[in-house]
Amino acid sequence: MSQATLHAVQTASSPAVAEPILRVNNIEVIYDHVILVLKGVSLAVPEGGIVALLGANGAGKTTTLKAISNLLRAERGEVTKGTVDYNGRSIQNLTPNDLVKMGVVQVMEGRHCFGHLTVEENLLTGAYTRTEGAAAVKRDLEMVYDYFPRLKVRRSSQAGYTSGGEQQMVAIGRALMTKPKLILLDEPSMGLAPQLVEEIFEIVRQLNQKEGVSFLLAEQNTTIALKYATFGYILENGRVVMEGEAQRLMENDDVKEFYLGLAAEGRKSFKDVKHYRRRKRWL
Amino acid sequence: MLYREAGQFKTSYAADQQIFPILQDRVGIAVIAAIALGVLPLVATEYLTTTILIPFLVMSIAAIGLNILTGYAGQLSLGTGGFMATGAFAAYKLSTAFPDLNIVFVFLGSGVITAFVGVLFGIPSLRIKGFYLAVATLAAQFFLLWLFNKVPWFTNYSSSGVISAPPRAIFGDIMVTGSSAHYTAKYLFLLVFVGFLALAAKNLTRCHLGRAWMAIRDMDIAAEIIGIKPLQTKLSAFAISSFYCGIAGAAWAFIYTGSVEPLAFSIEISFKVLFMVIIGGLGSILGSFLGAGFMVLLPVILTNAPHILGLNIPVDMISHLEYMIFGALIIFFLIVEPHGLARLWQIGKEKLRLWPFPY
Amino acid sequence: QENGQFVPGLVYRTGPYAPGGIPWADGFADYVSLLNARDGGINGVPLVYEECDTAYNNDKGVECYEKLKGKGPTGGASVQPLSTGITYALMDRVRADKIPMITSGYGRADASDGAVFEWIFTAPVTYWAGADAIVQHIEAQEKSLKGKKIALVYHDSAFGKEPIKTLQALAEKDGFKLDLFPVPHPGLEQKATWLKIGRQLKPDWVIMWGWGVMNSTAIKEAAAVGFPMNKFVGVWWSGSEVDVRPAGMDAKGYLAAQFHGAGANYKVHEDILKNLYEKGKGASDRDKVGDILYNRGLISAVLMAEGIRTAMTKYGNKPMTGEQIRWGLENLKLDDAALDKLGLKGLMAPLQLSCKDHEGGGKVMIQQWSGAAWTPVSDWITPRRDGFLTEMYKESAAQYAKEKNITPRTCN
Amino acid sequence: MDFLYNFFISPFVQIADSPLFFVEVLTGGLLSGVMYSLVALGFVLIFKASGVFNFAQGAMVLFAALFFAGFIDKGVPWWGSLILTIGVMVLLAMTIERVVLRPLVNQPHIILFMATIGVTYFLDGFGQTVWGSSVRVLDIGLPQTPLEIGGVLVNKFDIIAAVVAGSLVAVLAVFFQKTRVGRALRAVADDHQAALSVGIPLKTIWAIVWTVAGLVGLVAGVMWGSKLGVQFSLAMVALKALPVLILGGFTSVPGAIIGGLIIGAGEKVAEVYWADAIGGGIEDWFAYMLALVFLLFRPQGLFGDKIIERV
Amino acid sequence: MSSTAVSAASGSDAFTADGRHKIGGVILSVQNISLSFGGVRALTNISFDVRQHEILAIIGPNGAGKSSMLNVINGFYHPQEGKVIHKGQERKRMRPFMAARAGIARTFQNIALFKGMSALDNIMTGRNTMMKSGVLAQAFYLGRARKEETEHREFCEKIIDFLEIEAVRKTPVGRLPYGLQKRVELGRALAAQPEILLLDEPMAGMNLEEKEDMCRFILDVNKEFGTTIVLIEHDMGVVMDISDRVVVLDYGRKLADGTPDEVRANQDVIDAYLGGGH
Ligand SMILES: Nc1ncnc2c1ncn2[C@@H]1O[C@H](COP(=O)(O)OP(=O)(O)OP(=O)(O)O)[C@@H](O)[C@H]1O
Ligand SMILES: Nc1ncnc2c1ncn2[C@@H]1O[C@H](COP(=O)(O)OP(=O)(O)OP(=O)(O)O)[C@@H](O)[C@H]1O
Ligand SMILES: CC(C)C[C@H](N)C(=O)O
Ligand SMILES: [Mg+2]
Ligand SMILES: [Mg+2]
Repeated sequence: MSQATLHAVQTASSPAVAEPILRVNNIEVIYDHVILVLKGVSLAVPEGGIVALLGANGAGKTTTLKAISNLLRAERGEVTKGTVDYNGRSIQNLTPNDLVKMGVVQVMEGRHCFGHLTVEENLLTGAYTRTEGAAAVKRDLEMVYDYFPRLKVRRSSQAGYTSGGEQQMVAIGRALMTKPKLILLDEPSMGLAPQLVEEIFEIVRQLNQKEGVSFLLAEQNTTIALKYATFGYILENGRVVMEGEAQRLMENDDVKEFYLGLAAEGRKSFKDVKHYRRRKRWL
Repeated sequence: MLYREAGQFKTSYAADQQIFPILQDRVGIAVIAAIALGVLPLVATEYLTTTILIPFLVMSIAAIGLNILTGYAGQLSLGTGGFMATGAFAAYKLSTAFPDLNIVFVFLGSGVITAFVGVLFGIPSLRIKGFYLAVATLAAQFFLLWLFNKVPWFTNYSSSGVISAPPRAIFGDIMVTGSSAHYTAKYLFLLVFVGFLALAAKNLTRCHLGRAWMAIRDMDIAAEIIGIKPLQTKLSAFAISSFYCGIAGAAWAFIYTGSVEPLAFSIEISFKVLFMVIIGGLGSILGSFLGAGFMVLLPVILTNAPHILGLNIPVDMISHLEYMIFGALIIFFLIVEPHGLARLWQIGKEKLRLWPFPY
Repeated sequence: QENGQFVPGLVYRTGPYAPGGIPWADGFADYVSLLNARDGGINGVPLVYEECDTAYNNDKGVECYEKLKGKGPTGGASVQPLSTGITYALMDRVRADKIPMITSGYGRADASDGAVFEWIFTAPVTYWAGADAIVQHIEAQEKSLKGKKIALVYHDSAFGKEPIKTLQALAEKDGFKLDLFPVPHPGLEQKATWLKIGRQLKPDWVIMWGWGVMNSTAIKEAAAVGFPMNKFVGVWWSGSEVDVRPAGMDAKGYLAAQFHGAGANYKVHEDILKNLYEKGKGASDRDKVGDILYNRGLISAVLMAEGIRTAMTKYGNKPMTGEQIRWGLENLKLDDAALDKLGLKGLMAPLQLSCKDHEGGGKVMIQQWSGAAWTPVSDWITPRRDGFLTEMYKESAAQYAKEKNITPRTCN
Repeated sequence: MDFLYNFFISPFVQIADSPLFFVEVLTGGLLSGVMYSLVALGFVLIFKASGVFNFAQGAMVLFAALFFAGFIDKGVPWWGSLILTIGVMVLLAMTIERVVLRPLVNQPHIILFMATIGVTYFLDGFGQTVWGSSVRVLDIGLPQTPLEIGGVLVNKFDIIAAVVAGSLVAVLAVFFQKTRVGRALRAVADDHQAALSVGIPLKTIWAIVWTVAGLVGLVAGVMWGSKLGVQFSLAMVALKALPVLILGGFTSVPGAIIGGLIIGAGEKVAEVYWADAIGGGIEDWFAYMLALVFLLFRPQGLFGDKIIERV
Repeated sequence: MSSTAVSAASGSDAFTADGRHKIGGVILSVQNISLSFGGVRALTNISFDVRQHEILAIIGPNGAGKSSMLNVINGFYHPQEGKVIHKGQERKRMRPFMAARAGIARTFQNIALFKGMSALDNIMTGRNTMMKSGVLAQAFYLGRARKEETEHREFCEKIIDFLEIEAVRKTPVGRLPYGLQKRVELGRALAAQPEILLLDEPMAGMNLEEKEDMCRFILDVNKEFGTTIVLIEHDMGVVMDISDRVVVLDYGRKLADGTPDEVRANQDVIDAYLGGGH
């Protein structure tokens, strides 16, 4: 690992200063007993923070999120080393159900809607763990419909028959229905129309500011992710290769070139990218 | 260091497309073939041959057949017993109607006849999928058994409905079916058959037909959209699968038990073969053998275990325990590796490859 | 016990037919234990008995046979597979292995022809003989069978199909009309069959060739359509306590053909209770001793034991081989005196086997379920073998011999 | 041609000749179809609630009946036996969840199906180890006597069975469609992992479903057991329930009962009127063929959820 | 991928200055398509043309009916009204595999790879329609079968090189990360050497660098083989940069149809889709 680049962005103001709501310590994840995917990932999400997790395809973002929300077991993966703490408490042995009750919810990559349930029923399953009564749930349902008017139109269609973007809205809305404190968002912008992408991130910001919800956000759309995030980690090949405040990351030359598409000369047209670029790796 | 593909570079795609591109695998296969052909016939007792080796080979054929349909083409079938019965009765009719027909052709012919029947019952698969199809294939299972039971023509008007294998020989005078056939002759005859069938299955599954099956299995709509004709592909899977099952049925009746009534191919056989395929590994020819071996050996071991351990348990208790252990083992193996013994074997190889470093 | 006579037991104490298999196996096992406990075996040669569970399943039966046939100093020198299906499956094998197979009251009827079926013994009766006896009984009740309607409800397998040929022949001869009602294995559902019989066809008599859960279901359904029980006759495998008890009082009056008596009031039972049950060594529950199927297992064991005993008169007191036991069986003679000595007097009819006749002239009686016990309602009926059944045996056996390239031996 | 006459003409002549008998066959068929529904219902429940095709339902019927009859034979009064058996079934459900389902979460359906066959073997063996393989007579006082209504013979027992099945269906249908847990159950059937991710506790859910399925199995076991005696063959009624299941649709509670009615009536009518043409003993496959024909028109069964096919 | 074979054969007037095939006549035309599911009108009276060798983008809000449109072209959905004319011939009641056999290949929004097969096998499957050897030849791997397998393998290896997925060719695709799966899917479509390539959000879930790669692939395919491309994409940067023409759908209706610049300037499009940021 080239220490130089690492240090270039590592600043004193690591998020550890504010008491983190989530801390991942040096975890290692193995799938199927043989495929080593995460090779010691550490990160922290401060209470009320929005943290972006960036990295190329296959870097291990999804795996990291699943390790936190304990959905790995369902994929025959396991955390073999390291710890995950939420609010200072180890959560590795809790079920996803316990986690949701504690306010940790994951929006899974690739939508995963309940195809045979209607859009509204999908949203209501999100309220399964809630106990504060029908009225509160109803209110939140209306809130989700406010965020995503399209869902209201399609509320009684079976989710399996809705379009890709509509399903993505369902998945996000369903997670919001759990009334979370920490949302693990896996590629929320995938497949969404541009103006909706903006809206989603506006929702993130609103929830974050008004309700104090924290976010850990795996995203390919680096530009927008860093715009809304306070802190960012860059993952390559199962390792964190760079971390820093969002602002600083955006200013880093490598990040600019590889993730934001801003070379020294400014933004290039997709048409003009002549050669296949050999990826510059930090490893 | 034992099992490495590193250093075995392929200089042409043809070389990379061999069945067993890795040297160690080729050696392994050769050793197994040598043992099966050269050593086992000499050392295996009659009990071992007739209750383990022969049923193992017979069931391997059936398992390959079902694996083609279910493991490769993704069409869940519980009609295996019915197709095996078709093979058995077709072989009986063929060999009694044409007494001079070589037994090899009797077997192949029964396979072909079963293939036609299989296609007939495969037609609904175009519309019916998954468990619905599985239950629908039970229609084939029950209907075929009923038919052979009901129509006396199939049994040459035997009053009991039982058929028994007429004595037949290969190479002039080596008896391979009937009561006078020596068990070793039966075993070797069957072994050669199995060898060819397994090779053919392996080849089919790695050529374009096999890819079409797997495409249909993994995502039939996408497969159709990229140009694979669903009906044709599914029916070809039904045909070839039934071909294998038919031969397995013929071998069962002619070589294993020597006589059968339709009831012998009851739904339990269908389930048994399905077990083999799943425990062995869906979509794996090797798995078919592993599964068949597992399923043939396990009950024999379980029934003999108390005796070997010197325990004196009444037979009914043994049987009940056998059921329990059998059920528990199935669950256990599924949990350890849902993709079957073949996958377990593969992971083992992968670990071996990484050895001595764990990851 | 190195030098005992090995006795294989192909039984089923599990699977769908276990309720019938268990009492039979218990009776068989108890008689073997009795011989060992009371007499020290047969002529001082102890019996070594080992069971193997076939679950009434043909291929398991073959496996059990293969497993047991090589045990003991002389191998599994005689087998009783307790299933017509397994009988068929073993027919070739016992011929090759030279092991006599005793199929008491089941199996292939034409195997009574000892010239062709050298290794199979059908004593004391075959299904064909049973069918004939039942028709004789019906004829006795009805005076004439002309124009009568008789229905056969049968287990749709090799077993159930066995009597059809005889009944058809009799129908032609005696002028009654025969209707066939197959019931698929295992026979849980017979409503349509019985609606048709009880409400539409309304036959004068119903004969049943059933086994397992099919029997009790049939009796229940028959009662549900109001078919009179006293016109309903089962073969011996449809006439045990386990068949009638689930139907409760509905079964009262139901008839069954038997080739032996019921109850534990015979000397042999006394011995069994004394030598085994009082010492806690019985295989069954004490109150099940004497059940129909228990007695049948017992009789089956008797046939084997007496075959061995007879063989020893020629070959000496040591474990007998299959060929020796065959000789023994072919020279077996159980007359009243012999039965009395065995404590079986009245339990079964006398019989005598020969090289030619492997059935031995067993007799059949009809018994009726009183709601609590089986009571005889007929005398011993002698099946019409001469001129009728033996002809059929011969014809059918000849065809088998042709198929299998067997040259029948000459019996003198 | 004899066959053509027997197939196309004679049955209808017979029906016209004696319509009362036809009605009798029909009602008999409908009522015995209800008995299949009782078993099919257990299947539907588990499939609908977890996407698992539970082959062990038949074994659970036998298992429950064995314990119930066994306790009664041991001298426990019937209500005591009932409570004990319910306890056993709850225990069983929890064990299955822990030992079988939890480690296999998110696996393909066929694997779970296979695992339930493993469960079948285990239960068959276990039940018989404890209680033996002999027939047990189960008499809980249900009337068995025939009853004539307007010249049509029906069985009181069958009517009771129909009432029981009907009420079960009503209760379960409401449960699935209208309650929070019911919705969660259906979600689980669609996607285990997603259900986990929104905090649906699979553990509890599965324990509940399997318990309910066990209780439905108990009801079926008691009904079938008092009809046939409690014995191994009870496990085989599962095979009679399968065509009912596909006809009605795997995911439909009311489908189970309507499927049962159609299959019951269909196979009885066929057996009575068409056996002459094609030979008797057709009940075994007729139900499957009938279901197959229906499926060709509705691949998801009459009332099943439409199979979602999208790209 | 080697470009020599194609470009050498063609006359110079068929090409534009930068070496692309000149956009030709209408190759595929959809006319007055209406499609509804129960109450949902997915498409209402949609018409547009696809011209030979062009890159046509379809954009629109979520649920606008873009994917449905591709499904109609493919023959997977059957519209209640309207017709699809492919190379001057009307296609009615078409089964999906016919489209593929007529030279229309496609990728899917929700990756539709064959999960149990390796990347290589997936791509080989794309060539299945061209393989003709019989069952027996395959079973014994004789003559034609062996020859075919090797030839097609060679072609697929070229695609693998082109897409830079050599390292994972034998990996079961289920285990690949999302981005690579998308690439394999493109490879599978390319393997069929289609005349028209339908791409449904090929770049969703990719980061910038990967998007650039993907754009490159698409442009290269178009340039070297003259493959006509119909593309659905939400990334406006990509759409505006690489497409020749854009069709905008909005809840089943066609909102606009024109060059990227025209569309970008269209107020309706801005309101319905692009939002303020663009
Ligand atoms: N179930 C699995 N079994 C085996 N390997 C897996 C499994 N899931 C993921 N992997 C492997 O783990 C690595 C990391 O995958 P992961 O999905 O976490 O990446 P990602 O950063 O989310 O990528 P993307 O941006 O494409 O979503 C990949 O190389 C992938 O092949
Ligand atoms: N098979 C179907 N059954 C019912 N409704 C459908 C079906 N297919 C599509 N729809 C509906 O038609 C509308 C258009 O769907 P489509 O998938 O074409 O949208 P899209 O433009 O691709 O959206 P996205 O950008 O979100 O993928 C949606 O509202 C969807 O719910
Ligand atoms: C116990 C049995 C021998 C009876 C049985 N049904 C048979 O196969 O003949
Ligand atoms: Mg990811
Ligand atoms: Mg779409």
